[in-house]
Amino acid sequence: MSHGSIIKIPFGPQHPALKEPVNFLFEVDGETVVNVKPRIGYNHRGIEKAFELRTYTRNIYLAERICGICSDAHTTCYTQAIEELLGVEAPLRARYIRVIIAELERIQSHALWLGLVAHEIGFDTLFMYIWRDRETILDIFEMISGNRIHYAMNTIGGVRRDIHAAMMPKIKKGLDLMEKRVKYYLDVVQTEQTILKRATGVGILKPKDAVDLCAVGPILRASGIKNDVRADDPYAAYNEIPFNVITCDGCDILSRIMVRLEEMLEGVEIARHALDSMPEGVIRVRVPMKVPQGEVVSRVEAPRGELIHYAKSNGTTKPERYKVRSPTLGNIPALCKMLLGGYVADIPIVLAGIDPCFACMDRMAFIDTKKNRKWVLTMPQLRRKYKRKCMQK
Amino acid sequence: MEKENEIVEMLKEFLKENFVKANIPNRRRIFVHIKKDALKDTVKYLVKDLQFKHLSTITGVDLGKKIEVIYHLAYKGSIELSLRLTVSKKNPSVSTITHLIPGAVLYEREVHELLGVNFEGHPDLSPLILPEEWPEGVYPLRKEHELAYLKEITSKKSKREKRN
Amino acid sequence: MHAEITSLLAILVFPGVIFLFVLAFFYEWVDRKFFAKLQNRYGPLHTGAHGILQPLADFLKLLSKEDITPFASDKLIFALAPIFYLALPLTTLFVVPILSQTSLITFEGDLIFVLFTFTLIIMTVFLAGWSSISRFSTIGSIRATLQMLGYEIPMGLVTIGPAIAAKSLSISKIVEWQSLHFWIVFLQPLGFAIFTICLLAELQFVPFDIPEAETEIVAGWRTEFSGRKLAVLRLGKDLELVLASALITSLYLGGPQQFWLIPPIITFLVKTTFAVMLLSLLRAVFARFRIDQMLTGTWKYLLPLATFQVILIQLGFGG
Amino acid sequence: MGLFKWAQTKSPWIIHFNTGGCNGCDIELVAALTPRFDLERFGILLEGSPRHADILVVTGPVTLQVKDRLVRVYEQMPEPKHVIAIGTCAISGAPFNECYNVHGGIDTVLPVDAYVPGCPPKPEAIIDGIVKLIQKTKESEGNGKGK
Amino acid sequence: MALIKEALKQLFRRPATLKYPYEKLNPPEDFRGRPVWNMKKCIGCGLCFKVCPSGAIEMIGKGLEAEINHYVDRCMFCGQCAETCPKNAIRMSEEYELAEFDRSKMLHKYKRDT
Repeated sequence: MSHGSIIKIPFGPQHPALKEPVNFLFEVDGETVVNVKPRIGYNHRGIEKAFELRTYTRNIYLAERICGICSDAHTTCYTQAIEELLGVEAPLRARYIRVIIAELERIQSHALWLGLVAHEIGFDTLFMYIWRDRETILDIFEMISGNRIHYAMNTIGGVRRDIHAAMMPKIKKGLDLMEKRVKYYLDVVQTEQTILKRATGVGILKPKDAVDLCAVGPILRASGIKNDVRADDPYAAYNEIPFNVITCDGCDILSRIMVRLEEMLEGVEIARHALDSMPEGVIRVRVPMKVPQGEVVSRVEAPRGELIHYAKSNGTTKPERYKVRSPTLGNIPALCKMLLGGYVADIPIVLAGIDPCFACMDRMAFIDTKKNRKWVLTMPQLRRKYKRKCMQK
Repeated sequence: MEKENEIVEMLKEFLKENFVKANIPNRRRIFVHIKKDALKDTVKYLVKDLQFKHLSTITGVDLGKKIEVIYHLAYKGSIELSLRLTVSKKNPSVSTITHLIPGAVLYEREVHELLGVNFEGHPDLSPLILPEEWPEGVYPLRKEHELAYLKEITSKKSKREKRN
Repeated sequence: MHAEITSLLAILVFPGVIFLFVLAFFYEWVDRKFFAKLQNRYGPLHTGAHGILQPLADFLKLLSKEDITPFASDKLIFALAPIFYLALPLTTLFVVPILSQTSLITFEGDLIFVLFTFTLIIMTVFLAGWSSISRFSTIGSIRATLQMLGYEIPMGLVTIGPAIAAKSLSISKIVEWQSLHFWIVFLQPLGFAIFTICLLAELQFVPFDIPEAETEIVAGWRTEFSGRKLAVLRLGKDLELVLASALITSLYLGGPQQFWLIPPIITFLVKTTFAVMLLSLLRAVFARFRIDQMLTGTWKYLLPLATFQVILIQLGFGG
Repeated sequence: MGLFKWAQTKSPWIIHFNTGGCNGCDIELVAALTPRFDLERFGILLEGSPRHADILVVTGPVTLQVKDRLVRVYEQMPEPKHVIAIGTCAISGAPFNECYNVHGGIDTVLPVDAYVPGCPPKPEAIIDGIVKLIQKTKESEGNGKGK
Repeated sequence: MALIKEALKQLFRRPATLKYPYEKLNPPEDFRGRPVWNMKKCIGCGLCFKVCPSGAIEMIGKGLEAEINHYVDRCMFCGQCAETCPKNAIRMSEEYELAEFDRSKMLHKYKRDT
């Protein structure tokens, strides 16, 4: 199918489809992608090293700032790990609150994602509607935690703020609204021809590849594999709440959309159940500053998939080693697989399909300098030619 | 905890003298320490026979004189087995597992880049350097590099640019 | 002498250049405002009353900005393309009746001339993008040309419909015929639909904004333009919107007609505003097609439908 | 106030650049564009190409890799241009002080016209920052023409 | 065309927009805005400055004589200081419109009145 020359198209690091700097180099034959080389160190900040230099309390906020969309997942994972090292367990009420916050976060994250996907395919109206409805959840967050994003709810040994009875009606009202709207969007997505045209059969990831390439979260579930940390490895209060693991076997973008939308509905149900069955009691236990020696692996189902933290302590107030693997990094090999053989015009939607969050991923970098050198050098050369010329004085 | 014990027993039997130690700190968590040379066979055994198909990540830890590499494998998403081995810091190398688990490509690169562990047989283990001008042989997550030193590299880079 | 001054004024001021510029700004505002309203928000609000001066502010601001010419670009074409892009729809608007049922300039076959300029506009787009020597602009311009291959022929075919009905290739004659008989939209609804779809593509509106798909290729063929050139390009685009709505009005909605005491210019404005809103509405409720889907779609569905429309007219339906 | 000056205050187009932040500010910036806050009321459009933009909105601490890109994007923008640093880490890089790959605040790289603190700032705070910046340009000297 | 009904419905609905600078919503009760020190209560224990995750708090001097400098440009409004303070001398205010043109204006100094 070769039509002769292979064109190299860079995508990013500053690109309207990406709200974050990342770079993909695509080798394109005609309109077909034949090779993908990601280069995603632009968000690398070196957080893992910083973890070793800060006290456990200060690290909560650093963990939160690994990612702005799934901040609660990161702090839950972090506090769980440290609690396990300390040998304490958060009170049950705190764990219920964690579940509620996690599910609300999942709803807002998926809503955000669906909006962005709509934006990728030029469907701005849908994007605007979804983001308008998403504000409901953000208002709830602002009420509970005092901030729209970065809720700072988790702390070692529990949660910082309680959900009072006075807040219940507003939360429930918000959940009802969300449920109604999500059902509507589910209908829109399945009936709007232009969306179906763009999303069906695009970015195929076969179940076998998904497993081999260690994909996580909704990507894996959209390939028909039942895998959810909440169910398989319950944390917080998930073992006490009944819920379904949503799967879809379309393996394409449409099924990823469906999985996420269904998960939002499921999230509404979980949050409702948790709100109703939340036990009374304290929300946090006091913990010592020093953490005994040990190591722990902590896993959480973030909105984007399995999040895993590894902590090693050395008996001081600072960790010895802290390792974070965010879901997006786990999905990158799968992403490259999905992009191969696809159309150039499908790149943004496929890329958006994994719900990339490079902020999470790039605490560690991986750059293939040698292979990319060709491009890395040509781009500045090209740009140097763009000498600015001021016509106005 | 039955399943966890069972897995440890099976591993013990499979590894024989390559088995160093194992502990089960919590439900669904297993830490197994093995000898370096047995890695390939162990991972193959885990993936093919014990259904540990999902590699969550690979962690590298600097222990001072040695570097520890930990493979976090998941059994059908539930039991997380951390397979640990140590390599010497002078010649940190271990064989790759990418042919068994293709998803390990990026994790191995990451450990290679940040801790300088060499994965033998990795398809594409070209120098993975943080910013383009990051000096070779400086692995930021190794303990011997203080933050001040790393920051100095950072500022040097900016100064050089300013001169240009 | 007097007649010359009047015709000069007609060309330069009303209903000529200045009037058309004002109209262009007005319709951009209508488009943006209506689009925002559909999305449950206000759109421009604080620039003038209800933001009506927003397009003017954008235009003036861009005029005052620094004008950057990329070093690698083909400077001559890069500088000329925006001017052509502005001039083409502007000149074409003179053959469309605005003030009365006859346009400023009219000749037998001006419909063909309009179609011809539509093609030329795309060629200008192609040159503009190509001369920038930037990846995104180049891709954008290639896509614009590819897209033209899709919609140009169906558009040509359906515009023959009104011409056959009115038995003339002159837009003014078509308008005249409609005022004596029916609006052609009632006779050829299919043709109207196809024509609107083609205009969406011509205007590069969603679902056919493929040449300037922001999330794929930044701003497409316009990526490298800044300052004055961008201002001119935007004005050209607005004029194209005026042209499109004016064509819908004159070919299908009866053009500027006199209703009792209402002068034709008012009916023209009402009808064109309606046409702009229709285009806006359509661009709000679709997602973007992929370039190959667009091409196959137009060849597979639009072209046969357009042919079918022509056959219908030949058979005596809607003629 | 000259006509051009008026136009400039009424039509500030923004381009968004994330220099390695956590995404929080980016989301809030996009949220500011959506119906609830609707930045288009002020004539603000989010542009993709730096050539079209007047205000560079930067979020996140400057990581080493992204620094050159940031400068390049800034250089591609036509005069007159402004820079707004959104979020605490864009202002001072503070939460990421101990991270080795972080360069610091935006003002270590580019001249910044307005700072919007918050982690992340509410969309209202972002609007407030942009409106304050517009106010400042309105009051400043000059006829608004580019340099 | 699945959205057309919904889109047309919007024509008869008030926009969801909050006309922000002209109309404001009050932040909720426990909003985390700029922290404010009440120096009458402060005993200068220095816990806030030790615990601050981003080093936004500076303490000059010791005990009751201590002066507190709060750098808004470094603060990430997490509220850990307010939570840690043993005397409840720190309150998270509802102030969020903190945009400035000059970083030097973002330093808030607190000193005990004597």
